[in-house]
Amino acid sequence: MLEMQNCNVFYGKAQALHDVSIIVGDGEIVSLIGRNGAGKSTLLKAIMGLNPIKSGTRKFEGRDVTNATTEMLGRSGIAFVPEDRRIFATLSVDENLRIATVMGRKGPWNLERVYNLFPRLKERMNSRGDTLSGGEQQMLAVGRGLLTNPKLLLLDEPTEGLAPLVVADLIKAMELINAEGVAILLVEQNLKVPLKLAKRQYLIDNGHIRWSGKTDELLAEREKIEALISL
Amino acid sequence: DDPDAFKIGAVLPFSGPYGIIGKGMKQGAQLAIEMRGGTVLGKPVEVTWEDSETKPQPAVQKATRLISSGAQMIFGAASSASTAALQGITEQRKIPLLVTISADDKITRANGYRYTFRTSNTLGMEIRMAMEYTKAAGLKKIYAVGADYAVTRDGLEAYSAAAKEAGVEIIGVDYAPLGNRDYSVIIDKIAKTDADGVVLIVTGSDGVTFLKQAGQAGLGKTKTLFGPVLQDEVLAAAVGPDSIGAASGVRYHYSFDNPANKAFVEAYRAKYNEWPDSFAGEAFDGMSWFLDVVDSTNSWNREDWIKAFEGSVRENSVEGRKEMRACDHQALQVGLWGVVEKGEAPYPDLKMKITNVFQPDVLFPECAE
Amino acid sequence: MNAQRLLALLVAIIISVPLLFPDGQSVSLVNAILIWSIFAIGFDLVFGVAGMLSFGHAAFFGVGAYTLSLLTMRMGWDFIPSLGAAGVVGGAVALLFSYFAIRVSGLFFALLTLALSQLIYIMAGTKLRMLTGGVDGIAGVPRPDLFGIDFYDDGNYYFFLLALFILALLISGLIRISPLGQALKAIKSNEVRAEQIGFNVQRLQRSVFTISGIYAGISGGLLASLIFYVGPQMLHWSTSGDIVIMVLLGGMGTLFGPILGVAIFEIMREWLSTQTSHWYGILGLVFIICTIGMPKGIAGLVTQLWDRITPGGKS
Amino acid sequence: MSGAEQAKHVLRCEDIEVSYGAFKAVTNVSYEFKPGLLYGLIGPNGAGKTTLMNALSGRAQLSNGRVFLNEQEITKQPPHARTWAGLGRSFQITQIFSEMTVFENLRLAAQAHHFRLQPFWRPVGKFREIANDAERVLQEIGLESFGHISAGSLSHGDQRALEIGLALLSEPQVLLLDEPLAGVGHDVAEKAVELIRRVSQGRTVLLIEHNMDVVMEISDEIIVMLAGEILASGEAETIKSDPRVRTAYLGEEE
Amino acid sequence: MSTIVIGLSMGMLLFLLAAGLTLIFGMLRVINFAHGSLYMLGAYLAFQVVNVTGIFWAGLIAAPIIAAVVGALMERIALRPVYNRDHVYQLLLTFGFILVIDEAVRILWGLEYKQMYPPELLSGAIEMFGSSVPSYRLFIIGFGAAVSAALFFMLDRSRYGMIIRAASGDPEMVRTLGINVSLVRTGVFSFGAGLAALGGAAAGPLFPIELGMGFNIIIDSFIVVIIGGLGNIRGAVMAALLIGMTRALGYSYAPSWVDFLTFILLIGTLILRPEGLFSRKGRTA
Ligand SMILES: Nc1ncnc2c1ncn2[C@@H]1O[C@H](COP(=O)(O)OP(=O)(O)OP(=O)(O)O)[C@@H](O)[C@H]1O
Ligand SMILES: Nc1ncnc2c1ncn2[C@@H]1O[C@H](COP(=O)(O)OP(=O)(O)OP(=O)(O)O)[C@@H](O)[C@H]1O
Ligand SMILES: [Mg+2]
Ligand SMILES: [Mg+2]
Repeated sequence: MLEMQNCNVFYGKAQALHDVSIIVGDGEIVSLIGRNGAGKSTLLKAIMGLNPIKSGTRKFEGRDVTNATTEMLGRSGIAFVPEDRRIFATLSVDENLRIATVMGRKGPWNLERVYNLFPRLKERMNSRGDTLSGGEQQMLAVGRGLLTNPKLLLLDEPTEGLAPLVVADLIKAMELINAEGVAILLVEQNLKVPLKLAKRQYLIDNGHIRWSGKTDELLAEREKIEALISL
Repeated sequence: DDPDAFKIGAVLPFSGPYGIIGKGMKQGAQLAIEMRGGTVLGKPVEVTWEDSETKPQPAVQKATRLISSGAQMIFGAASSASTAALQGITEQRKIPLLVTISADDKITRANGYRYTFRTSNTLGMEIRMAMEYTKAAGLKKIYAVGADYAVTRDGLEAYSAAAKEAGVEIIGVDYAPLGNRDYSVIIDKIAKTDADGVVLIVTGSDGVTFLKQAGQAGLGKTKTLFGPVLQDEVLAAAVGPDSIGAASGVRYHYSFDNPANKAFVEAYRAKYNEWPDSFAGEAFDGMSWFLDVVDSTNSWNREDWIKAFEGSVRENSVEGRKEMRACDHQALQVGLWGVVEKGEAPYPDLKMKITNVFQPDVLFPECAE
Repeated sequence: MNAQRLLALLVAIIISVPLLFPDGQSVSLVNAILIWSIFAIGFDLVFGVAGMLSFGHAAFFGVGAYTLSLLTMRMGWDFIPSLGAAGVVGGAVALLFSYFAIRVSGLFFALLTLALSQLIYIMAGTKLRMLTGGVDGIAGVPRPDLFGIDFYDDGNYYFFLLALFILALLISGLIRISPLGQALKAIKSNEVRAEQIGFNVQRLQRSVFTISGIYAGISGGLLASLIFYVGPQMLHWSTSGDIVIMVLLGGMGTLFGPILGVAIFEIMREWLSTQTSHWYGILGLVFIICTIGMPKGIAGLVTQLWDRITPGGKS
Repeated sequence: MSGAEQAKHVLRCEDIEVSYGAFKAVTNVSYEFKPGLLYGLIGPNGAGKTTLMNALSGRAQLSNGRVFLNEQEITKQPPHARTWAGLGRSFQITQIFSEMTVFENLRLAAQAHHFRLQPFWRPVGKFREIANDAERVLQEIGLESFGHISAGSLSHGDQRALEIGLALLSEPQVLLLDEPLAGVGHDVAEKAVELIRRVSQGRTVLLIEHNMDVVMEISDEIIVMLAGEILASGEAETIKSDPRVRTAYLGEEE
Repeated sequence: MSTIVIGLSMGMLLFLLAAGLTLIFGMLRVINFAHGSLYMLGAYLAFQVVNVTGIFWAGLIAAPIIAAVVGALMERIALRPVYNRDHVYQLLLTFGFILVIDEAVRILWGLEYKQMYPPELLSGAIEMFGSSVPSYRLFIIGFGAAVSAALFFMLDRSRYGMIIRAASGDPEMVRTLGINVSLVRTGVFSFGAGLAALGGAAAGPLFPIELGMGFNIIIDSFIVVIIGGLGNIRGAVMAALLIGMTRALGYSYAPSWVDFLTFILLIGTLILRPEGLFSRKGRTA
């Protein structure tokens, strides 16, 4: 589904990603873990075309899309849920969701289903985006991502600020959408979630991929790996 | 102390919306110099043109520069504010300032500015013309509209006082902000009165706006619209046919019948292929006069020029006889009054017809503070 | 630090031109630059440091000019106390404005200050004409009369202005690195956080607005005496616009940038306008190109170039 | 109020109500916070936790009710005055000075705390205590190697750490922390919990957090909000077993 | 009574002047100081087209179209590189536009005033409440109402409006949804420029067409936009009518205080409703 190869990304002169390669297979949930400032968000943004890739390639569904713009990637089926939520402040909750459907990709997600997943959003339907509480904004960001009916979902700390009950619902929802064939690349600080959901893990530190492998292997080798990336 | 050229510093608006004034004045003054062979006191005349931007600060700054590079006189400034600012510096540096357009009465006041000379009209004389016209046209009830600033307020007050004396009734007065954008409410108000005349003490675009909007409401059909500086051919063209019948003081007009004017108009048309507007005519007249005076002194001492200019009489100006009053350096002259009418080629589509010529004795009061 | 010194050097060169070429032309130009620079330095405290876009500074500038003119011409005050009064009145009007305007922020602040200053403009031009001379203003504003020096000579007046300019620059430099300056930067960056760590946002904003009003009042008084004239044009919002443009052109938020902006603006006005009557259009093109090509104004460009030619040095 | 009662609580709110249009984000909340205790504030998303904190710190307008700090009414006081009176806070949605370096961020907070009217002719760099305090907190939040980096280019988690640092520097008597651990990495989180525990010594802390392990572990008392009102409050064990809390917030398995 | 009709027409005219500004302001967060110049350009273009074709309506349609092309070019060439910068730099940029456009108009059309008249159909006046109200004024009322309704539906009710509003806050995020933001931006700016020119063309028969005509309307337009709330079409209409009425009443009782009143109205509004009369505020923490 997605294949990033030897990607190098810079902020000004500072290099944030070094020769990073990762693969997300069809219908797979993969997670990316690492400590603060390791480069996780940078990588997600690079995949989405929000950070320019200085060298390296990006392939999506077998096609080379290294030079594709963000909107082309969005249209071809990648959705991005950013860590800082980035709700459209002046749009209502409902509009924040509907705008994701403008490009009209077909799929199982529609407004109703998102409202069912997050009933709280339905209650706040007509409120402006920037009046929501932190957790409500997080739900909205996830809902907006889902509504584009993506083939690949990039989730950057989607459970941040969510109440435990909602987290549980979200995990169930992720399992479900994965079952519907959507691949997920997940970044999480709360390690319980990726360890539960993802079959494969990438460990990133200081802009380098230090380790990758199955979740069971990670659990087995935990100590060694913790030393490696000082988790 | 014989410099190799007679240097004139001209500070006029060239950029922005007032560029049209600068253009006319430049063309008129250039022709004045050309028609005298380009020399004065036996030396070539050299003019440096500077853009005043119609703002006081650049005007003064540029005048300062011109003076320090040897200008013998300063010519210009269009807006009264810039002229007032230039008067400060020319008095300071003892350099003659020739004014041919600003009309504010304060520019030439008794025992005021020693180095300033104005050869053109004052607003005061134009207001008096408007009063004379009111009487001549037999208007009995007048509605007055003025721009809300000092000069026009004073003018309108003077007009009202004169009206009282002449038995003309002022049935309403409105002051609208300068640069006003919409007169429709005032026009509507006036239409509902039984005034037979509307005096408009506004200038430039304000007059255009009023006449355009009055035309659409049909105000001109029942009331005579007139004002001291309401219309000239440039402004009439901006209003269009609705300006026909509007009466106004005229600073200068190419149709004025005298040999000097005929010669000027001919030369002007030959050179620029257009009719001289009032900016050009007044600039031509002032510049010619001033240089003639300088020549007559045969001296490079500026004080001599000042003395010679005071009381100088010019019998053959393009507007007839002019006399530079010694007490306030204001040129006494006739006043022209005209009405907008349809023109035929070679004249513009809308032209001013001179209907009255008022004599200086009714237009200029005694020289007083 | 190096680039900073380079900028200081540039400024020093510009303002010392009259010392090197003491002819009347450059002196009058530099005098205007010095006066507008005082205005710009003060304005940037509000605009560049505190991040408040004011479109009302023309009011303080003009009110200062009128104060000086009226006190010297009508009340017979000496020049120096009148100049002081110009500063005080400029500051007082600024303080008064701030009570209305600081309640709102961003563009609303810009528009509110503009509206307040336009009120003063309208008053000065029409309703207060007995005092202000209306639209035609007041001509004949005097210059100082000190130590028997003839300040009507631009060359001598230059030294008077230079002294005030240096003083203004020093004070502004101190304010920038002082606790007050730092607090203002914090407010500009994040008002919510600044308030929460305990800065009295409104009071700090009011203080800097008043200080910059004093700068504006003094420079307005000086300009009136430079051109012997004061008129309502100085109060018009386009004067506020001019100062914003100059500061942006030079580099907002820097100590020397605004001065460079003023210098470039005035030099262009003097030089370009003698070259062509289409100079407004060319100036416009220059502004457009500067905005696109110089994200941080002239000061930013100089710093950037300096850093490039001296790769070792840190800025 | 008698002297004996005064010592019992530092912060007290009475019948607080915050409404936005017809919507009441907080209603009917009265609570007394005792000195030296750590309070955990939990509740579903949108329950009004942050709004309550806003009401206490002066960021939200009260449509009803009063707030007292040390028995002084502070209901009408603006946020900065409350900070001076000893009420500091962190924000759920990060509020830092993005254009400034991390060190400058902290120095500003220290500056605001130390001097209210510093002489303006002395460069701020010359005040020793300010720099020392900033330096100390920089270490505490583990950003010592980022001191000269502009705060806006920190990663999300590091920004969250800075957010805590800024709140700490005002050395408040009452510290309000709004989800300080959200987004903070696993390793740092442990340190941060330690930090919170340490700073809570001798002061009152109100902590909003969705990480139940942490809340249950370090809180002396837990307050549960639901739909703008206080649903329950008490010790961790009682709260955990409260069925209303389980259905509304915690969920069944734990 | 006729004062009310005139006030209505003044208000609608103000709205037409300000519509393009509020669009660009609200949607792109761009402070377009060159709005007045585009307005002037519109008037000159309309004059030119009417002069050649002799048909008023041709001018009213062609001027906005040409100005929209100019606007698109301005956006592509100059505005695009500065979106990510502090908004105040747009002041310098659009101030540059003012000078360039004004100069271009001066070169193309010279210094003289130009004129335009209402079309034959609308050149008369209609007797109404004892006054004769020019038919063109009545047309302005209807036309303004139509434009405002169209804009309202476009911005507040259609998906384009939603996208535009979203992009004004966070263009990158809109991009991730697969939407081409730069196209949207060019479209909005160009549309706003066209609206400015439409205002100019519609105002042509009422005011002198001259260099500098744009300068005078800028402040008026800003007042409408701010009182109405940034980018709020309904608010802009209300604000324009409010100012129009205030002015009309002012002219009938105390004309010399009209400007004063307008600013007092503005200051009062901003003090009572700091974010404009018709806008809502988000939370800060
Ligand atoms: N300025 C405002 N305007 C309108 N509604 C608001 C405003 N601020 C908050 N609200 C609403 O009040 C409710 C409570 O918000 P609050 O931020 O206090 O929730 P919270 O308990 O902190 O939730 P979370 O755990 O998600 O942070 C939310 O539904 C929110 O939408
Ligand atoms: N806009 C930026 N400019 C400069 N440097 C940046 C920028 N954004 C991130 N960085 C730097 O890049 C590195 C990686 O940051 P990134 O946001 O990818 O971390 P992360 O792994 O997502 O961390 P977190 O868990 O805290 O979100 C960090 O050192 C950070 O300081
Ligand atoms: Mg991250
Ligand atoms: Mg919250």
